[in-house]
Amino acid sequence: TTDGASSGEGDTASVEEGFKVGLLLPETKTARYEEFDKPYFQEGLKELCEKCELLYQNADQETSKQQSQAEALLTQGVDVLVLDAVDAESASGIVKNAKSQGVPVVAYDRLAEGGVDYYVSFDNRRVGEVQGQSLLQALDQDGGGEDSQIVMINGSPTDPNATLFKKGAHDVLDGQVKIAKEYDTPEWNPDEAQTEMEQAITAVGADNIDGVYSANDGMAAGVVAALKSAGVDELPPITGQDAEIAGIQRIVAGEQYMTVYKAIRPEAEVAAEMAVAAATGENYEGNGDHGLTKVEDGNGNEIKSVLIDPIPVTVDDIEDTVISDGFYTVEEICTDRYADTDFCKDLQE
Amino acid sequence: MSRPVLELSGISKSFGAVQALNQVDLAVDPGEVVALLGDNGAGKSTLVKVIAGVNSGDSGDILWEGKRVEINRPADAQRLGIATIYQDLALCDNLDIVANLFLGVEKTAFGALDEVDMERRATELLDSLSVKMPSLRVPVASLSGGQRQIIAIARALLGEPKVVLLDEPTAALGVAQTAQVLDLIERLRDRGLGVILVSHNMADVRAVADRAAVLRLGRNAGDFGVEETSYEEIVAAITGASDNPVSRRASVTRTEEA
Amino acid sequence: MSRPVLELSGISKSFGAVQALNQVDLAVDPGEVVALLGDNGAGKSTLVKVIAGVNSGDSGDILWEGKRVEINRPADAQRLGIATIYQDLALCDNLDIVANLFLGVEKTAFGALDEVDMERRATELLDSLSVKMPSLRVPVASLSGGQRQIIAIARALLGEPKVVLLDEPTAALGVAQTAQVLDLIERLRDRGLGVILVSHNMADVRAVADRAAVLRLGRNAGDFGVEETSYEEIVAAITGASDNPVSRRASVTRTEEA
Amino acid sequence: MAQQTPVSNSDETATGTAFDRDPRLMVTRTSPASLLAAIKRRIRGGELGPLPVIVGLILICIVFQLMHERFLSPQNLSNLTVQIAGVGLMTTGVIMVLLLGEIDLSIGSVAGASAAVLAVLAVRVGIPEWAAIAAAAATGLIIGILHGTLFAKVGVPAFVVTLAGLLGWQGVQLQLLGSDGTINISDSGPIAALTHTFFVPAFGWGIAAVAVGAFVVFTLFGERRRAAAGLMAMSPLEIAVRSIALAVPVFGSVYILNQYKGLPLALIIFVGFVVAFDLMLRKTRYGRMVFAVGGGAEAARRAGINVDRVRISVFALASMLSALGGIMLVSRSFSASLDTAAGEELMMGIAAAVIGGTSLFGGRGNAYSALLGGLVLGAITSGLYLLQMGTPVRFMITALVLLIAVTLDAMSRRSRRAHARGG
Amino acid sequence: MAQQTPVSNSDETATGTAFDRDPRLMVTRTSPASLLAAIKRRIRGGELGPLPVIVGLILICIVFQLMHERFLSPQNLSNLTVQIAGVGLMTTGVIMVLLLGEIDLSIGSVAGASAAVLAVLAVRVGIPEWAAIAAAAATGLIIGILHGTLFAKVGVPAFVVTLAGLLGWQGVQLQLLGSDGTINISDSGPIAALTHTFFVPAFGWGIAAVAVGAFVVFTLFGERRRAAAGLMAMSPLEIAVRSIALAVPVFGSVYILNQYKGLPLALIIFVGFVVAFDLMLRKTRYGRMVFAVGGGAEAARRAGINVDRVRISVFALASMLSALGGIMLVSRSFSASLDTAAGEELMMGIAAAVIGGTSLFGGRGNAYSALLGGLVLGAITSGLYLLQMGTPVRFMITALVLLIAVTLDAMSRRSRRAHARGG
Ligand SMILES: Nc1ncnc2c1ncn2[C@@H]1O[C@H](COP(=O)(O)OP(=O)(O)OP(=O)(O)O)[C@@H](O)[C@H]1O
Ligand SMILES: Nc1ncnc2c1ncn2[C@@H]1O[C@H](COP(=O)(O)OP(=O)(O)OP(=O)(O)O)[C@@H](O)[C@H]1O
Ligand SMILES: [Mg+2]
Ligand SMILES: [Mg+2]
Repeated sequence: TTDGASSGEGDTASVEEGFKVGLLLPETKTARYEEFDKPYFQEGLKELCEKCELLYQNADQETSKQQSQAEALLTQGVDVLVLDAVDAESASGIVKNAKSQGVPVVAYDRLAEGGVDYYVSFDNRRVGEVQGQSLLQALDQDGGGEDSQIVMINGSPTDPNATLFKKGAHDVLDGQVKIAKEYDTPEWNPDEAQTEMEQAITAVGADNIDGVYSANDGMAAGVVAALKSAGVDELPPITGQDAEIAGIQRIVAGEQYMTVYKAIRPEAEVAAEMAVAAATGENYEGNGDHGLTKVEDGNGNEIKSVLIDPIPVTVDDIEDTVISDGFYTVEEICTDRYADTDFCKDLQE
Repeated sequence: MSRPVLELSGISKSFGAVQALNQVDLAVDPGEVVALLGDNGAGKSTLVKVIAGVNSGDSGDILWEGKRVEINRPADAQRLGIATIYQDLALCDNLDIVANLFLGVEKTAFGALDEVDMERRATELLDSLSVKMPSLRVPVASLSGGQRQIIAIARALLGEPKVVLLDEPTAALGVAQTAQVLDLIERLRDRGLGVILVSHNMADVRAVADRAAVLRLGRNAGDFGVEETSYEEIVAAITGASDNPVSRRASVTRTEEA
Repeated sequence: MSRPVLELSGISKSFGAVQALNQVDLAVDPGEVVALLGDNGAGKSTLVKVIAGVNSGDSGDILWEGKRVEINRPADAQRLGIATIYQDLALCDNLDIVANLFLGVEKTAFGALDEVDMERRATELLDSLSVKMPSLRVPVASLSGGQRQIIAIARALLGEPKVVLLDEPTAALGVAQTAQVLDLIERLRDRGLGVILVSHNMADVRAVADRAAVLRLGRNAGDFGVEETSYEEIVAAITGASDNPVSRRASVTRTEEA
Repeated sequence: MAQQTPVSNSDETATGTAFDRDPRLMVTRTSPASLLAAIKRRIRGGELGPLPVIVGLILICIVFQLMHERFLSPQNLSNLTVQIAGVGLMTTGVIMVLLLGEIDLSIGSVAGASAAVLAVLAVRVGIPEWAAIAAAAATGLIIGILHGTLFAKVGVPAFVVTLAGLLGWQGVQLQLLGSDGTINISDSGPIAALTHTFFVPAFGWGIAAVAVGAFVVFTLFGERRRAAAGLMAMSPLEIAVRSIALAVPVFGSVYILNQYKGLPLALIIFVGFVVAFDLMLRKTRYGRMVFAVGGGAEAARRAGINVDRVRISVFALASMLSALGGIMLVSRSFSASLDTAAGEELMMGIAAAVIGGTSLFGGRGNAYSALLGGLVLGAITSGLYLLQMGTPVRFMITALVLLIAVTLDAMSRRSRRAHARGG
Repeated sequence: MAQQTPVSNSDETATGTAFDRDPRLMVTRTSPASLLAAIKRRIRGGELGPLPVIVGLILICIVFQLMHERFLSPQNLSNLTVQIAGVGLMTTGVIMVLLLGEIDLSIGSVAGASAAVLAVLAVRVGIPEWAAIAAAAATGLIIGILHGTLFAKVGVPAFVVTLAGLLGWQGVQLQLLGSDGTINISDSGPIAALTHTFFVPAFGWGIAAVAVGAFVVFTLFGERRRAAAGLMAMSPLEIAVRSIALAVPVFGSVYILNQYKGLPLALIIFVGFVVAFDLMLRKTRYGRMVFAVGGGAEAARRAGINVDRVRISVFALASMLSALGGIMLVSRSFSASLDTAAGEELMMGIAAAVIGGTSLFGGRGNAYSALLGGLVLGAITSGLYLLQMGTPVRFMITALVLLIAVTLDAMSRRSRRAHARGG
């Protein structure tokens, strides 16, 4: 390297002088990254290291773009890279490039290969399990058993995480219920999900569907619309994920049964801690709430990891989770349309 | 002498490095047929397009019935009363004959196109030009060169123009159709219209034109009364030399020609 | 009499509902200029395109030097030695003059185009046709109608054809260029080539053609020796009636014509 | 029913007038035999019109019905008509642009951006829903005027303008929906009503009767006038055949849809736009100008047509229709999201136009392509989902159908194309 | 350096021979003054060639350098040249298709499918990497032949063929990579070497010297021959000016790149292909045929050119170049995944061609567009990443630059377009 005042072949940075942290997030289509991950990470970083500078890029779900962004960050001389890989395996190129320049890498949310230093995430397979368990619970309440029929609307066939959610859900659901129809939805597209659901209803009959597994909240919107259009007044339990505001509102209105809330703040904070530790050459040993485990990546490297449990949210849990965490305020949820739901009436009294 | 209905003075036009027109003057009176002559590439079509508003000139004045006018678009020329038949025919290949004839001046009834009326009028018009068309409803792309030319001629006569510009109208026409078009030009003249006729066919020019304006390499190169001037003189003005391929050929083949 | 170099018999061709050619026969000897005459839409260009391989006929035989041949693509005709000048000129508008002239028969040296040689030969060729071009390196899109026509004519003469088909080659040409082309046709005939000339200009036809074959509505309508036949007879064959616009016009304007 | 272009009327008017017509052309059409002969000639000449697509559609339906017994159930057909309405409106817009010989790559992004405007205004700002609908449509219109102006006045190729639009308006969509990502709309307001209203059976029958009746009356009247003017007119036999060819599918659809929830408002809106655009294209001066500009812009200019204005208006209409399509998508799913119209909509919209028979090279096509092409693609999607086929399979089958449809069209037109220009 | 089409040589040969030239045209070019005059006339006449793009590129670099001091650092420029190589090869292919007056929408999917073939063969099947590279390139070639045949022989519009390809080959990519989605390749084999090899300084200097030397020698020799044949030739002054105009950027780049890791192999491959295709297009019969078919397919056919063969070969080359682009993408990221080349690559490839000055309407353009357009887009992307702009902003700025580039081009060409056809 030629001009690399702060970029560090070996020389460790210090919290006192501050240093540069690069954050690479994968996409903009899901609300969480720009809305929560980035600001939470930034807050976490500021707390640990006031003088540190955050450099941030978002790759729009394209691996080659992420690679270019990583190169740009390295050119700017970051001292540590926090990488939420678009594609965990392809990311090994980025990791190797960073390592060759002496920059440590923290894998965020997805375990990038190539030997990263730390990894923090939710357990994605666990997300599918949580969704499946909630759905089973709801079905039991409705008195269904092994002869309950459900429809599964999975995420994008090109998204590796979607595969994990799907696997997790199948682990729980297989054998417990009958899966009448199952679809992979290109690009997680809600309109597509709606058409899939409509066709499932036509094929199976609306009355014969006791529950719907929807991999995220966006597609759950399509599922709800399809059921309503088919004239179903008593909606069967429908799952979701991400705790989107629109999803929470549907739960409040009784249209969707649950969503999965991934407490992003702790994840981001842990990532910030890991990043500071890696940049300053210290050893991260976990914090009080979240213990350190080891996870093996695709190449057989043992990575020091923190795995955070995803939390299922039904109408009963909203107050204790998303609202108490400051994820959403009551006002944001209880807009005019939802003001006369039981949930909102209770809270606003 | 009557006042010219159209008068051009000092028209220049260049395309990149080529000066296609250089200070050209031209006038046409009502009831007069002016032949615009010149070698290939002399600038005749360019001049016609400047008058018709297809290209506007770089400099120079256009006087219409004595008043200065700006012609920047074909619609401007049409509004003044200039009808033009272009050398490259300018038909819409995908439309049928009727649609091409009435393009831009469609007849309507209650807001909708009045196909019946248009088809009737098209039939009348083409009948008067003695050309055989397979059907009025075929796309003009499938017509022969001469058939296309006749449509273009018929098109220009639909309105009530005061000046008609004809850029080699008979080039693709058969003998019968040529005779019809020459008749037509005479009828236009008799109705008091000004006509500018571009043609390479001296026989046609001598048959209908009153005056011949010659362009050479983009400049005026003479203005002759057709009656008073001999064939050789005009050819010499066009080619710029009295010793030219035409005279050479004529002297060789004089005996052979009928 | 020498054996015809090209002989057509019973050629038919229809486009959808239009029977453009119906059992047409035609023959041309080496060293003979055959004029192909007919009204607009008579099927002349269609016949030329059938011979040139642009469209193939629906039925009928083509004999080349006495042997039956199939002409399905333009390349087939070229291989036989048929050079064609089309009425719609068929130039590539984006290429320059030299590139158009040598299209398909480019000169190469060591695998690369030999621009120097091509440009030199193009210069020579165009010099002999007395037309002024702005430059040999402008795209032909910017040329005048006559300039384009000359390029197309020059193109066809580059190879060593045995039969040349000319579809209204002089329609857009000035008097000097027309004279040159007529000279050229005579030179071709003198070199022993067969020439088929489509033209509406009776003066040109009478000047260079030996024989005139007439088409009417897609059928043969007579074959005349040009020397022995009067202008009126040929026109009557073309239009299908002795009372036609040409004769009517002639009788009215006889006194006016020079 | 559908006519390819203003010229395809061909034989109707070919003989029987005083016009000096080519004696080589023999066409009469007054007896059943001559009618058949004319149809045969058309088929041989490659002028098949919408026939291959209709046959294809029927085949597709038969195949899927054999594979899944619910495919032709009233419920599925009812869903199908609502599913295709949104993209169908976008296709109608694309057809206008294709007729000009241009392409619009921005339809998806424009639909998405307009959907975002709709949701933000109706929910976040809280203006009445009908006003939000109007504002979203106006957004499309303004975007289209912008595209058209850049293309017509500045001279940027339409491909580039709309490629830039594809990027730019998606940016706007992201920006507007911003952090939430998805906005739910009321499931009982005017927006939702667009795709969730179904009419009582009587109303459906009434609309069908009016439509068919209007066709018969206008055709009879028009042909009477032709005959009076001494022009070749359709025989009563032919009018009867055409009327029946229209009446059967119209009354048939109403009958089937009435068995489920009734005629969907979404279908009426979609078909209404298609019919309106068809009449506009074939029967008005404006439509004639669109075809003229598509067939030869320079020729149209020389005929005194304001080519720039035609181009701008066509892009404006196209983007407005995209916006309407976006509104229908929002209505169907009760929500506007970052994904609204961001996926296959662009590709499917263009593919539907092409399958329906609209040329990519300008000046040839018709508004009915939107309906026919939309039905073909909708039927495929619907059937494959019933059969639970995966995405790769669906992509490949869609690609295949697209190819087959266009290959048929290309081959039937082969002879005509080869020697396009006479002379 | 870059020449628009075979015609843009215009004035070089305008006077000075025996040819009976139009006296209205006054061009000489032997003194510095007349050289300047000729340049001025070109600018006024709108024949700017690559000048606006080059000026634009320089402006972009200046702006970004002012906003971020590392923009022009050797490290960033080195990264930039490697980043653009993959899409650049795809652009080179698109340019060939655009010259034909057609479009290829499948380049991204073909690159993706070939990348999948590469990875599957090299890793799962385990054949040697160089053989896998050859197989992947062959895959592209075969796909292109298929596309070309459907287009040329069957007559399906290229837009539709490649739209179907866009869908279909993506399906193949999904199928091949299967459920795992990603295959990592070795980071030390021949595939990885393609983008991770850098040459020692001396080698870079050597290559630059050879390139510039060859240009000077061939130009001198060619002009000597022209003069000998009595044709207008470039003056020694002009040859000198042109040589310097080539030498400065070539030696400059080598100097800068040598300060980081040295000349990247990826850049040599990319520039090598561009130069080879440029020579092929301008100097061989095949290239002339491509231009002819693009300018008027019917005219080319009548001239005896086998139009079908030209079309098929162009589509084959284009898909092969796409496959090579895909290989470079795999090499850069050490892996083939489901989204290799599935994103903006298609759009950026076409946009680069257009920005570089290749027309969308056929018959006008040059291979250097790939380099120039790629550099412009690459510089913008790289700069915006350095400045950490968000996605919406990046989309909008890219759209804007695309528009500006093409607007400039359109406006400068305005007068020429308006009356395209003389007569
Ligand atoms: N659009 C254009 N771009 C560049 N040059 C042009 C253009 N149009 C015409 N020219 C040039 O201007 C000159 C005059 O052309 P014009 O078409 O007016 O000739 P013309 O007198 O009509 O010839 P012809 O009798 O052959 O039709 C020619 O040298 C031609 O090359
Ligand atoms: N591609 C085509 N499709 C349909 N009809 C065609 C086609 N080409 C020619 N025709 C028809 O065939 C007939 C003969 O046309 P052709 O071009 O051969 O006439 P021509 O004798 O060359 O006339 P002209 O002297 O006007 O050039 C015309 O009625 C024309 O409409
Ligand atoms: Mg002219
Ligand atoms: Mg002809």
